[in-house]
Amino acid sequence: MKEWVDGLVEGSSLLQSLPIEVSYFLAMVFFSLVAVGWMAICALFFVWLERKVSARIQSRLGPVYVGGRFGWAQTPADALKLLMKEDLVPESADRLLFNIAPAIAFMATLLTFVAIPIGNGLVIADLDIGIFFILAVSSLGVIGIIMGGWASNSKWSLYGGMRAASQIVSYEIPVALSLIGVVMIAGTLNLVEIGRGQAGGIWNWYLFKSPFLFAAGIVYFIAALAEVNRTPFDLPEAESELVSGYNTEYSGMKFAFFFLAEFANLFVISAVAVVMFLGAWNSFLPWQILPGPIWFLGKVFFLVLVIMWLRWTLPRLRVDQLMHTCWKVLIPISMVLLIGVGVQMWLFPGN
Amino acid sequence: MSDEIRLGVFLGFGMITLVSGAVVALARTIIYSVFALLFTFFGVAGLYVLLHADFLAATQVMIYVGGILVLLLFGVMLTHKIATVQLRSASMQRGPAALICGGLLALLLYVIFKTPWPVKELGPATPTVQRIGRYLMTDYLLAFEVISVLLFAVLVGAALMARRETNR
Amino acid sequence: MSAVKKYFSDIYNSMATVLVGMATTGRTAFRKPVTLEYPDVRWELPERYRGILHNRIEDCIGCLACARACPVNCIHIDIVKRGKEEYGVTSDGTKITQWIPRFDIDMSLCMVCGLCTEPCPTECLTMTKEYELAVHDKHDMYLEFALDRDKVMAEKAEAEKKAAKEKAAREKAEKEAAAKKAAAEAEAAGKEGAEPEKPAADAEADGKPGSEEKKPDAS
Amino acid sequence: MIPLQGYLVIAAVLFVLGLFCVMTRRNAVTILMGIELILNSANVNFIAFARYCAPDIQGHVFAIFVIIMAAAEAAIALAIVLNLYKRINSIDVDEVDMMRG
Repeated sequence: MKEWVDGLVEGSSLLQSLPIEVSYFLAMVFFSLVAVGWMAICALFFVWLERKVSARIQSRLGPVYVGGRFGWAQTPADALKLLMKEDLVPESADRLLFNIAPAIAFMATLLTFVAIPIGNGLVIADLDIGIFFILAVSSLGVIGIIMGGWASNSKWSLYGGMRAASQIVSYEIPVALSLIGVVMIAGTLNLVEIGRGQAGGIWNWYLFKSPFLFAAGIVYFIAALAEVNRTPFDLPEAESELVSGYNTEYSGMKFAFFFLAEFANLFVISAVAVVMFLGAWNSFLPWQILPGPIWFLGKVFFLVLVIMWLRWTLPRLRVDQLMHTCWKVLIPISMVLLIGVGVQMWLFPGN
Repeated sequence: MSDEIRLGVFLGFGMITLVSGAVVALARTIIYSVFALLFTFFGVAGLYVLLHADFLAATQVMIYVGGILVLLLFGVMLTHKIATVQLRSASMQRGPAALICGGLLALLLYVIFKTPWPVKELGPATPTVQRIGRYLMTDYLLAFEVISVLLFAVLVGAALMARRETNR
Repeated sequence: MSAVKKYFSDIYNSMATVLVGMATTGRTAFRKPVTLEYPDVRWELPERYRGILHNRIEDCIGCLACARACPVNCIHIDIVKRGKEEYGVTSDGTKITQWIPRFDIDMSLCMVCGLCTEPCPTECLTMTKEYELAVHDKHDMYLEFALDRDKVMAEKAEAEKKAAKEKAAREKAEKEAAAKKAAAEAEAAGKEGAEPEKPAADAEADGKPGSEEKKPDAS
Repeated sequence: MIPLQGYLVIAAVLFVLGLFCVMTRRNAVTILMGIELILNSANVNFIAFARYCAPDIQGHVFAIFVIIMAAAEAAIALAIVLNLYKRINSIDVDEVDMMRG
């Protein structure tokens, strides 16, 4: 961002007349708005896509009316409806925390958008600790969920919040462990550097660089699904058991925040998977045919589609099965894979 | 960033840290303490960023917020009657405690402002991750290994202690 | 050993079965949707679909066969005998000998069994294909067919009159056309023979100007 | 230019708040939170000194160790607290007097 602003300032006489701080401030505001807008667009598009995919899988039509063809305006209309709804706060709820919770959940997702590169160098904040930053701030969302669950003063919400806490904290471990393998091979935490390291054909993608990383990619995918509460791991908001869990008592705008964050999280986990395993913005051929962002968004789109496909295929796990999957299957496997990557690097140095 | 902005950001993070820290120490409702701790951790992470310790800031957020805070929340929720919103946390001996703490604070401030700190010339921000990794694998390898053994022991011990004793 | 084996086979099975499930749902995703855009696109209803009841009251002779057949007694009919005096004739020619001041069907009671339509001698009580039975007011479920009987009868009489008129007009027009054609043929064939007929046809057309205008109404 | 003292003052106040929390509260979980505050203040000092005084960033390494210690401590302490709650149905530290003999 700094380079971008510096370049812009040098090119524009209007900006040169302003103090450099003002330019930076304007750039910050601009990029925050870009991140928010990007997140909102992603979420709205994914909500629509989810409805269409679920409809197709169930041999239905899905939304068709609003906005002409394919009902593309269905989710903007829904969002508008949510924004205009009455903002209810349960009488016995803890008003302060109840109001803060959606903001925290939203912020956690929004912060991750700042660090995701959609092209070579196309990133709002080119952080040296990129992937670590994403892992760190995405663990914030759980606080918002627990807060909302507790502050609602409803048993369903509380159960949802507690389930979310145990689930997300547990599944963070396999997520991190499976990503560390890539970090080891790439030798950097910077997402842009990691993306650059995968240029030059599909065989350079980290997913296909080593059998251990292939398995780690699958482990990551499963664990990431659980971390953002997607089916088959959507226990914190299980409609049939918990009346949609932690957001039972939420309505209107605050619910929209939770909802937005949830669907934007789909983009985040898919984007991380793409950057870490699927060659980021690089094409699968040795030369780049289309611009990077198109490749990147195409891959993310495909992964989101797979996630939705999974959601409408699999039933929900039981709580004990969930914990069993994490602690007894995914964590040991990801640890073994990590060791395997290390051994591979030791046996074949420089590869 | 210029020094004024930096100072403003520093003051902002400092205020967040201290105000929420005060809420942690003084709030009557225990759950407010826990959630105020979230903002304290955040403020401290912000201070780390200002000190060019980005890796530490991310570690702070990841482990404190994502791990310890959730653990504390579990602790609160599993050890109280959580069906009601009001979770009181009694505090006692406030007077003497305030006296001691005030005295200690005065002493610390005296030390802070009287000591001639050997402040070096501040360099530009440099990536820290690689150097931290090098230190961990060279100079502090023993400490690193010991702490990993400690973590393992904690993992086993905590699981053993917290489990339901069904086999007795 | 078997526990270890089970552990790995469980992992294998979970992955494999997930793939099988995804293949199934993936196949379904490309099937033609079975749902319709309901208010715009409607179902092709079967021939004998039993929807809401309808009575063509002008054909009803008040025989009470439907009311007797109804298992839930939702058809209420009052009849007044008028002796031998004819009240009219149904469309299939049966004489109506009774005045029907009330022919009510309580659709909120009706179980749509269709038993009442079976014995109807004039086939005036039928089940329509109307399946949207919901109404805003429950009194709208109480269908009163006899209320507009007089109106219907009047309309029918009017329609008959009109039809007769039109028929007459049409016949006249046909005759005229035939005459014209004949005249034209006659003219084409030769000058003689057609002369006396032509003025008569002209006079007829002038004398009844309304008959030409009525024709489009009938179609 | 932020002076080193700025960070040190924040750390000192944070430390005192944590100490106050530990001294006055009787709830085990809240005491734990006070300890976390103290550890955080120590960490701020580590990092500040690493930035302002030390030749390199050993302070960061120590801060990482402190964070790990804090995590371990929280896990063990909460296990103890849960056990306590199961046995005496309270987590008031004044009521834990079973070992008096």
